[in-house]
Amino acid sequence: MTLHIINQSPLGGSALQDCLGSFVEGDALLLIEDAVYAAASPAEHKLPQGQVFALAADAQARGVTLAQAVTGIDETAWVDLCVAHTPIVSWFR
Amino acid sequence: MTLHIINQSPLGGSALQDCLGSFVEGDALLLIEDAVYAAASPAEHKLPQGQVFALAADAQARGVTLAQAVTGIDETAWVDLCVAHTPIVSWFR
Amino acid sequence: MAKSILALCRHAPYGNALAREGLEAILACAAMDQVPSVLFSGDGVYQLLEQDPVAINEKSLRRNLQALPMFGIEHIHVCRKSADARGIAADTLQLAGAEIVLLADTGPFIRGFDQVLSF
Amino acid sequence: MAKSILALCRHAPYGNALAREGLEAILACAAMDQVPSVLFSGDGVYQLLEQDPVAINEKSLRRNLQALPMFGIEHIHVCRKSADARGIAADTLQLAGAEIVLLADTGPFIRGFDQVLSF
Amino acid sequence: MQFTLVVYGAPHSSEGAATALRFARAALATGHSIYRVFFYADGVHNGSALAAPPQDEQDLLGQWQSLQQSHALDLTVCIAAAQRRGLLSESEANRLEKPSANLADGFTLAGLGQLAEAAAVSDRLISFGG
Amino acid sequence: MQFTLVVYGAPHSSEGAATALRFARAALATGHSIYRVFFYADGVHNGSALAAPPQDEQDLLGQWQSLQQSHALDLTVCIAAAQRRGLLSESEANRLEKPSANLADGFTLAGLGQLAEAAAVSDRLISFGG
Repeated sequence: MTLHIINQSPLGGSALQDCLGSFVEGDALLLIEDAVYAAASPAEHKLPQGQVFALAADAQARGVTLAQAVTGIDETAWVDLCVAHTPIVSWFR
Repeated sequence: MTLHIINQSPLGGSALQDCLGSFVEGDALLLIEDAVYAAASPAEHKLPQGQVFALAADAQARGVTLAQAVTGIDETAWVDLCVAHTPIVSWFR
Repeated sequence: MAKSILALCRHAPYGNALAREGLEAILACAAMDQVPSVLFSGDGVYQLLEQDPVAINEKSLRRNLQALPMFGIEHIHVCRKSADARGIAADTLQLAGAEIVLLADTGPFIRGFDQVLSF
Repeated sequence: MAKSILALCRHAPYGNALAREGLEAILACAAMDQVPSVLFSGDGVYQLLEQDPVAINEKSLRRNLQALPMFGIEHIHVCRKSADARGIAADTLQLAGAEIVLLADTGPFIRGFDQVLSF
Repeated sequence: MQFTLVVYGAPHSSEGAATALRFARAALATGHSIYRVFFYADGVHNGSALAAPPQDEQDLLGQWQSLQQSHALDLTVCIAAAQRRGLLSESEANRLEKPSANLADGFTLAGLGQLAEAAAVSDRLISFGG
Repeated sequence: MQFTLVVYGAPHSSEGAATALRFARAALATGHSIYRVFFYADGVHNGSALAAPPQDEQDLLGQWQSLQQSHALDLTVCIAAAQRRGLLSESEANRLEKPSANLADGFTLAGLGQLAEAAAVSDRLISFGG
């Protein structure tokens, strides 16, 4: 099952929308860098239910409060996610 | 009257949408680089009526056929547009 | 006569350098007595949120923002549509020493300037 | 056993270097006998259009694309939704020596690979 | 009319620098003048003396330098943006105790004040995104 | 598990390089190994010996070099992407007749084959966008 990683803000570019078009149930979604803005309102951005993560450090840096449906993780948990998933797809710029 | 210059593809980023939100009747719109993809279907991308230009070289490079509502121009005509307008606003990335 | 200058800030902080380098350019203009007006639009409105970037080893860009009033920039213009689209309530936007001016229509505002610096 | 590799190409040609450098990486992988599968998605589908970049002093990226079959990449996968959204008719997409495979759903396809290179 | 060009894009990374060159040539060819080209953000890499693109790709550095020589163009690179990105003149390299310098001939390092001043006095300012 | 990291972002331009460093440290701290860090596109600027960020900004070059030394990290910079962008080793500078070199200690220039090989043999490949 795929781990999708997005680093672009939800309205600033197409990365999130492109990713959601390739998301399959059972995949995991990780929001990093500017993508954490989507983690404040997952329903509005049509994020999948469950298996949605965000880097806590990136959210904290930007003053973003994670919605309950999004699991905040640190870098170690990110490594674990990578171990548990294959392939890992980055959606950027 | 403002000259708005956009260089980002219509679906790849928010530059075109952001620009259209600041467009006032009488302003001019110039599509350059990846933004010329919008010039193939101006209605679909909600481009204004009239005063819409595209750099012909950039469109030709990408195999984009300009719709009739879009005026293809060369770099010299671009300079003229800049002389005729103020301010000049670039919407990029 | 010197031209009037608008700085248009459209990018979120930290993800790339444009937000930081935009604020630095604005402060430099102001320090040179070419005080620009400033408009936050698109993802640029995210620059106005509270920030705590210690965990990503960055300096807070809010600091640079807070310096604007000291350089004579006392009005911070914000595109209301951009804030609304990002779920940012207008009354949560505050900057000590500055007045937040929400613009319903940025087009006529932009037209009033001679030069626009985009960041 | 060597991992299976997918190259995911999401960016338009010429505006930035990712399209060009993506194709170069794909050719390099293929030359090393790590022949990747290739998927054009998002703005990446624009790479498949005819191009004539002489006027902007660039080399045509179609040339690099046309080299793919010679390196054993005989199937070019294209996200159908992306092509549709950009008004690109599927039957206009052609590449000599290669078969254009339109994917209605890219997610299960991506899942089939061990590694994904994003460009 | 006097133009100032602000370049945000690095050569061979985004198209902005090449587009700026096309615009600059057209402006000069039609009798306008260019007050300054200001390289900011990733645009500072336009001033690298070390860029070595393949033979069949355009030589943007050579194009800037040739315009600079024929029209006494003011090519100013923002010194703060350049330091962060590793673009240094001889004197900056010495001052910062770095092993070498890479600022190309024809380009000058200067502060952001040069952008402010150019915006204030030029007839038109146009930005080329990265 | 063996990871390969592909870095597309230049330091101080986009956040990708800093994020890659955070990931690399976490992976190494939890007992995984890093087969290779491959710097591609604008990511090649991570290997610049001349970057001089302000004192109060993080020193990404120093962080890469320190990880390299403590874990014998393979920091490979794509030679073709580097040449276009003006990042040269001593021998490349000589060969291309350029006035100086700027590749930092700890980084190696190599071809795209090193990316292909790393993708083929690593357990996981993860890309950090620019």
